[in-house]
Amino acid sequence: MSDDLTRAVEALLFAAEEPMSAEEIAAHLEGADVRAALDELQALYRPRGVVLVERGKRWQFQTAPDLAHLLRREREQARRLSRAATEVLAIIAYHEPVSRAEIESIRGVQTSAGTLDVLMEAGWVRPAGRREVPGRPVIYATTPDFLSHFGLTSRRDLPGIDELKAAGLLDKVDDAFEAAFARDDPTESAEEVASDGERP
Amino acid sequence: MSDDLTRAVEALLFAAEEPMSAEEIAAHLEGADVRAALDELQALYRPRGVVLVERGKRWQFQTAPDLAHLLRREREQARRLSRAATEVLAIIAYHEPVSRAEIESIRGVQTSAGTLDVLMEAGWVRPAGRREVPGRPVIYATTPDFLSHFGLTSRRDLPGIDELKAAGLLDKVDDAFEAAFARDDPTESAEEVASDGERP
Amino acid sequence: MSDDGLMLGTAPDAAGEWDGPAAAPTGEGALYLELDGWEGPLDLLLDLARRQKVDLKAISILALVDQYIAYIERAEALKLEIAADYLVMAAWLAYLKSAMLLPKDEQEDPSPEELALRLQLRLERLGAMRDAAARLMARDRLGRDVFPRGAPEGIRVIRKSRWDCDYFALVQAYGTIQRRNEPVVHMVRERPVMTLDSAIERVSSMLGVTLNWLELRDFLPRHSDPRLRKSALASSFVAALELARLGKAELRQEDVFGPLHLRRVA
Repeated sequence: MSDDLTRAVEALLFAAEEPMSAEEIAAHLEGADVRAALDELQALYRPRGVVLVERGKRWQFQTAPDLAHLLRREREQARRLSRAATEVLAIIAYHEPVSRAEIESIRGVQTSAGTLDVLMEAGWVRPAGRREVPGRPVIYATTPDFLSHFGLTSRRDLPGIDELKAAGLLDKVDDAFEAAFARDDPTESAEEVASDGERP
Repeated sequence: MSDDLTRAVEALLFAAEEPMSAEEIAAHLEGADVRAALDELQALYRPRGVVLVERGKRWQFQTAPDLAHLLRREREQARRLSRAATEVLAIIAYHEPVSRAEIESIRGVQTSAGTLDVLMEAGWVRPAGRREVPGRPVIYATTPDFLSHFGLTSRRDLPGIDELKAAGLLDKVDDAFEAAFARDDPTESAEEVASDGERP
Repeated sequence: MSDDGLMLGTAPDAAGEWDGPAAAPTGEGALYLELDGWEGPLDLLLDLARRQKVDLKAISILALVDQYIAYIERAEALKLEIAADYLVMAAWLAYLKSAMLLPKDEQEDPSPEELALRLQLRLERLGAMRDAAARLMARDRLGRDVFPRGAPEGIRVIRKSRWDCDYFALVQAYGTIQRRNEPVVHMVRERPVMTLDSAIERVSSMLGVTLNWLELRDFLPRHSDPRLRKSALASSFVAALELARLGKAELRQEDVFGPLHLRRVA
């Protein structure tokens, strides 16, 4: 089966301590084009106990999900995230990049600094610059490790993101309000709706 | 291909932090007989970039031996030899074989161990036995690589003291300064310049 | 932000707690004791809305308001301490309800329909994120459900130095050492100089010959060692200044850096 390049890519990914991008793999193989080898390996391993997955453009071998019950280490049960932290993580993942004020406006409560710290400490969330609006608030986004941890190839893989987007549930309330109110009440004049949106 | 047991053994060995014996593997799999699965996996991986090996009755995946070099990539970086190292190299070249104490007495300053290491790493200097004096110090000599790097057929090609003198490389600093200064002053007579050069 | 009265939360969430508040109970009776189980009024409203078992789009805001207010009243009756933001929300909802019950032409701006819609939109969004979080957490997670290689060999990049040195640098280094090692002898060379005393003597005797102006350079010894001439020029200049100070000579210079003339004071 495998030619030398495929074997080499396989060996590198097995040996790597971190997921590797195609570019990183190629850098170890004198710039060879490794795309075909990655595809071949992925197909080869698909039915196996170990599978090759792509997470945020980085590739890694990991055990097959259906074998989780055999491998789960009871004592090493990952610390459970608080409900606040899981919600904040979901909001960042589905809306990124997003400021703390925007997170709070969705949740309806203040977010303590500790919640974001917990997510950043886990390596799933990072500051991603500042929003260029008054006050220049810090905005947050997810990391490649977030994709790895939750088994996502990319953010497009987030569960239900397409449906949420289609339903407008990732739009701001103000935007959704304007759209919905204008639609529901055709007698309302455009000016009035617009002024609603601007109320302080 | 693989049945569930083989896949489970594969995943277990992949995720294991240490090599596992057949008994340990079986203990994770409700005492199943894993011998056949191990044989199957070993045969399956034999031509691959990763192989399953048994060492002292313990099983583990490892990179195929012929690909091990991929895991140790060397990156060369050109670095200029320090002045101290250049001096030590010159002393060894002119005086070999020579001990560290002798090098230091010629240089008039202590030589750090790192300096000799650098020269040996460069492949220009090698230990050449010990001097049969109290303490039996290691003595150093140059290598054939040294000659080829500097374009020398033999050490005799190195310029002698007289040649160094003729090239002005042995001039005292203040003499050289006087000579340069005198040249700048055209009123100075030729005789005087010449006589300056010879003054002890 | 709080234009619709929903950003009322002042109590921070249960940060840092890995085992956060237990999931809200579903039994009616348990509701009384679980006020701390919600993360603010919006959270409680969402929970109440979900009990209506209809799509949040079709929720009855009026019924929701009644449920919320009834819940808060029951909690007050039990003398539970209720955080201020829950009470503010209750007051806002009571206002919303009264506005919704008013005839349409007496309604203020914004209309209660608008406020209700905003509330419904917010609940929908919070609900969507809550569901998304649950689905996210239920995925096959690395280190819990799927595992990376337990003992990867690791990939190392070994940095190797290629040392560089050229022939000239090598030979020059040896020259430097040799030069450094030569015995150091300090010698003060004898230089041809004219001392100040002899210059004063020389200048005054020459001035004695005439009363005319003489240029300073005329006082210098002719055809001598150029280094002696340099020294004599310096000494003669200082001698001229000294004689002028003693009132024995006067100095004249026509322009800057021009020739310096002197003559005897008669």
